[in-house]
Amino acid sequence: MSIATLFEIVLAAVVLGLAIWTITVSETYSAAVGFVAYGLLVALIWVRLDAVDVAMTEAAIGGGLGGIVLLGAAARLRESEAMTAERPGRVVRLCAAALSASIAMVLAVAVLILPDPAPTLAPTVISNAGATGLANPVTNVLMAFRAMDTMLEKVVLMLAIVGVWSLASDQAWGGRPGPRHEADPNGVLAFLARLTPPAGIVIGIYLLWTGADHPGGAFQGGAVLASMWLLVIMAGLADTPPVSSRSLRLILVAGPGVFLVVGLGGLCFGPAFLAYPVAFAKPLILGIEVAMTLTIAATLALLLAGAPERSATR
Amino acid sequence: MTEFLTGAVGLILAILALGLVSILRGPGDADRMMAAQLIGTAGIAVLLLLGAVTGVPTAVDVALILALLATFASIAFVKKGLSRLDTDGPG
Amino acid sequence: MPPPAPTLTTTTGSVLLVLSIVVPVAGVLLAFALGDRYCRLVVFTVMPFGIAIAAAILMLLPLSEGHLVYLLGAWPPPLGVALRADGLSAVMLATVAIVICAVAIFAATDFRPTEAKTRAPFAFWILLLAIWGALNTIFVGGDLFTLYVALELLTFAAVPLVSLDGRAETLRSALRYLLFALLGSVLYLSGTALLYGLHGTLDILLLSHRVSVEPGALIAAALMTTGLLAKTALFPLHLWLPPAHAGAPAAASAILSGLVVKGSFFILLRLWFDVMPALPGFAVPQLLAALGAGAIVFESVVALRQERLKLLIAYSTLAQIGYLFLMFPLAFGASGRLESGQALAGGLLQAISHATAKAAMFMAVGSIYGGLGHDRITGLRGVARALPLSVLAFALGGIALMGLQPSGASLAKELLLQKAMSTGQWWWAIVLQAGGIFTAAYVVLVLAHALAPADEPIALISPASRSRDLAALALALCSLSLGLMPWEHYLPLPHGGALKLFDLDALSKFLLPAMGGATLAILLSPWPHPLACSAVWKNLMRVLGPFRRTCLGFGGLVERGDDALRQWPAASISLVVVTLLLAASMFAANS
Amino acid sequence: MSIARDIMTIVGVSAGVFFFLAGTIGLLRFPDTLTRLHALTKADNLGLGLVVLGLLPQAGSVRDGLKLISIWMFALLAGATVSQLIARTARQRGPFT
Amino acid sequence: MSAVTVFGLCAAAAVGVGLYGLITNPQPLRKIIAFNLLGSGVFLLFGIIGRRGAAAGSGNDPVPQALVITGVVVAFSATALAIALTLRLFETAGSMTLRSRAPTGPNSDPSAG
Repeated sequence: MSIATLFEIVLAAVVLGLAIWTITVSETYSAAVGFVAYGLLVALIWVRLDAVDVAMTEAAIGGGLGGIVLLGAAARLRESEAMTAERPGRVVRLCAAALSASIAMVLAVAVLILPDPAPTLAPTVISNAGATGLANPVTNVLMAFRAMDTMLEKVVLMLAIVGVWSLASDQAWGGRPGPRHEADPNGVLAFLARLTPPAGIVIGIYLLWTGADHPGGAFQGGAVLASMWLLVIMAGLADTPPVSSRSLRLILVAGPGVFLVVGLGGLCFGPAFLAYPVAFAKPLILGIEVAMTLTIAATLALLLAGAPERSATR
Repeated sequence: MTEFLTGAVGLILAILALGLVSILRGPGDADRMMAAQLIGTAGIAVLLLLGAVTGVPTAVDVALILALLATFASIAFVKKGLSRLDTDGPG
Repeated sequence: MPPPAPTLTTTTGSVLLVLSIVVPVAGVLLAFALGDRYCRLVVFTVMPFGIAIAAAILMLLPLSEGHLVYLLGAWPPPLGVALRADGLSAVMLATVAIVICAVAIFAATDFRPTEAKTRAPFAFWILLLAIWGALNTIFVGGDLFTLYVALELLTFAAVPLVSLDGRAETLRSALRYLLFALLGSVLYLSGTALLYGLHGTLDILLLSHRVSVEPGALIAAALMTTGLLAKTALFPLHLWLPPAHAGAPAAASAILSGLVVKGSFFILLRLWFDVMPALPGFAVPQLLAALGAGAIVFESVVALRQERLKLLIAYSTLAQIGYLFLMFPLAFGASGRLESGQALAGGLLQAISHATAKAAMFMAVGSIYGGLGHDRITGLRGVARALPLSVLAFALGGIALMGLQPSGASLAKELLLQKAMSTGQWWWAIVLQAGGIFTAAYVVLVLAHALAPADEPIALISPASRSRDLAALALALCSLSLGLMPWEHYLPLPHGGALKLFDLDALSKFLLPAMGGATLAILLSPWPHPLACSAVWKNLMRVLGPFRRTCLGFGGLVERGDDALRQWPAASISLVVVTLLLAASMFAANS
Repeated sequence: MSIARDIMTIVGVSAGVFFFLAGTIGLLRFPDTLTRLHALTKADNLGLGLVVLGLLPQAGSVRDGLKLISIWMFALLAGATVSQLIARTARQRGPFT
Repeated sequence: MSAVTVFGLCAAAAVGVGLYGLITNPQPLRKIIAFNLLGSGVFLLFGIIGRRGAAAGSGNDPVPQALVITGVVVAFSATALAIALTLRLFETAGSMTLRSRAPTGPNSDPSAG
């Protein structure tokens, strides 16, 4: 057994151990902490699998922001834990364990007996990269070859916002999401919230820019920007915008909107919907990505902030 | 060289796991809040070494994200912990 | 050696497929950006375009040999994503356009944005458009992952509709719906992962040429099928549907019950009839239909025991979802494959009839609820006089589902029965008939209560709205006349086998289930019957009394069993069991 | 030249691993939250710094090197402030929670 | 044992663990966490498959990578929506159970008429 394999086994064991701990621990708050740790560590597996784009996404969105939204909810719901429903009985648990194990086994078998050599689209993707002028194959797939999925997924994000907002009470509609954060303006948190965002914004833009040719892109950049915005909000230096704000709405639809317009441009002036003329492919895609980054940053941050709770004037 | 670095990665990972066990066991929230800190240092070290081992230079960019998000997570931990102290009821 | 890949090119006029997705999506974006006040306006602007596109696709399809293909970004699969439409997609597109428009007209007054109330209208209109876009994507999507994204889009649009009024009860059902649907989509996604690992593409057409009987494909099929079953709410994976559909506002219920469950069902059809028709073997179709039969029996009995009208209809939706699955064994041909023939046509027709009729019925019940302030069956006396149009819409929708010619349901039932006889699977013929009788039972039950004269005229909370009733009525009439449409251009129907209309035979085919249904309604509904005071009833009860008590006991037992199955652990365990069963039976069939 | 670089890497990374180990032993052995926090943040940040130092000779370009250093600086900054916040939380709760 | 084998088993196990949690945990929040674990297991599955398809200088087939990125974003939106629902449910109902006790209201055995 090589030392690399040993490392992989350790990594897999740590991640799995965290997963099991997250599921079995009695306190929800601890489970959420465990999940954040799990999400950040899974990124290591993705790096090991040579999928750096996914590693960034998983660290930023899956573990990072996803974990934090769970954590916030766990903190808010902590008091309710005592009165929650009873756990299912031992028979049900055993039954569930056996069945889950068999599903896991079936999946493991299915993965292990996949054919060799494995089918792949990597050569096709790379040989067609010239059509977009971008060197990052993942960005090419996301923005050109499977652009439809990406566009629809932006609409999914927007619908999630609509869904979350629709949970507001009628009085709070149009108001600001989430609780108002108060913090000592001279405290450590405010200090950090003044110091980190400049660096974070540079990193976010860097990720977007480098995404053209290296791992990175709109999702990862947007997630970093979102976390910076939330940091400022949590430190009490800024407030969440009211959801009725027109400019906010425009930012939230900018990404899919620009995508759609460029796609229709391809339909009118080019060969097909979502086709980019070779000469303008790179600027067009970057333009879409810039709009998308803004939209993603705003969307992710607002999804974390939750439903409108306070009227806009306060 | 590669073997040495891989070994170091494995070692730090094992240390990280050990640290996580101790942190997650508790007893208080403050202990659990350290988890993101631990990952923010040891996890980044693993990533940087991994980048050097596998020749994936962009692993450094992942480390960058990890550093930012781990900080953010820590702050969220603390903030949520504090907010529960300040207010008695939920929300 | 796999057969050569089919050539893939964009066909003329197929840009309509793009538009069918882009127009609603653009509407969503526009409505969101313009804000609360203009949402409704945007919807009514988009509507005519949507209908025109669906109609154009319907007209274009026969001219282009029944297939439209559009390569997005001009990238051919497997690299790119293709949109494809066949007859099935075209008729579904048209159905959705019609139902959405009827619902929009129905909801126009309920969800009028006013100064005091903008939240619910804002969400409703955007989500309505989103559902339209998602369904259209599902019908024309040619790639399993695009279908996944569309399915998620559908779920994300449907869940907030459930909890639009913000009551704790509806929030709870929305959350349950969301969690179970997510479980389903993860299973579906794991199946697509395996398929990609096996064949390096997720394009439906390419996969259909590459998929062969191999363990990985069988496992993928089992996982994906179960995921879709969970989203379609096939018994016993139905825990989320009754509270979600019964708690939503009437317009939303119509959409959820009529259209949303058909989305995942349609993907299931794509999966089994297009991607892997050779995989299931004999056992899987039988298993699916057995679950369907379970749904028909269990949920119909439970439906007849409901006191609230909306819940009754929600449960009967479950029974009718089960009915849709009866086509699988009937489509299983002698060649050992699922054949896109008469059975598929029958199943799809049933889905369309159900979509239109159920939406109409939910809308009618919504009007009744709005008028009376409640929807208890026992309090329906005299409502036929107070709200004649609503009751008429309900009755017509119900009669269409019961299978009075020329309704779509009657044609569908005829097709499926013929197929059951020709393939010698008489047991499914029995289930088909039972399904018809159960449908008749609940329609008759409701009508008996609604048509009973009231002791005193009932006071309506709010006056009946003409436009709302007309929308429901139009949809019901649409369902009732579906049998007259020229289906042979779109669905694989046997030529020359068109049904004779309005003969004596057809009438008896309608009346017999109706009588059976009336009997069942008397035997299984525990609520005081409107005729309970009359002498006839007393005489009847003298004969039937002990028998009815037994039946009621049985019904109570079934309801308790159903209640147990609808608990979360039980339902999720059944989900895993169904997955394993499907996989095992496929392995058994193909080993 | 390359041997010198490798030696520097080996020394740096080994020292880094040592400090990580020390920090974790502190985590396991120290009795209360504040001392554990102290062990974690100080030792681990030092360990990370040493690892970065060790990796610097392996960096392909000046830009990569600068990136490495900036990551460490960032981790230091974050660690210093965040640990103070955590400590404050721990103290507010009282020593026993 | 290669990376694909080790992480393939890990992915399958994560799916199993997540599934178990989703079935047995009564609290919605725990179900959401379990769903995320389950999802990340499935995404890893894609990663394994992409890793097997490494070719042409790309260490991991870019198509599954792109699918996973899309999937991660969708899963995150789902998480956010589910959590917003949970919080709102808690605010309105004050209880956190998903058990539906007879959505009809009074549904006890009515006397036969």
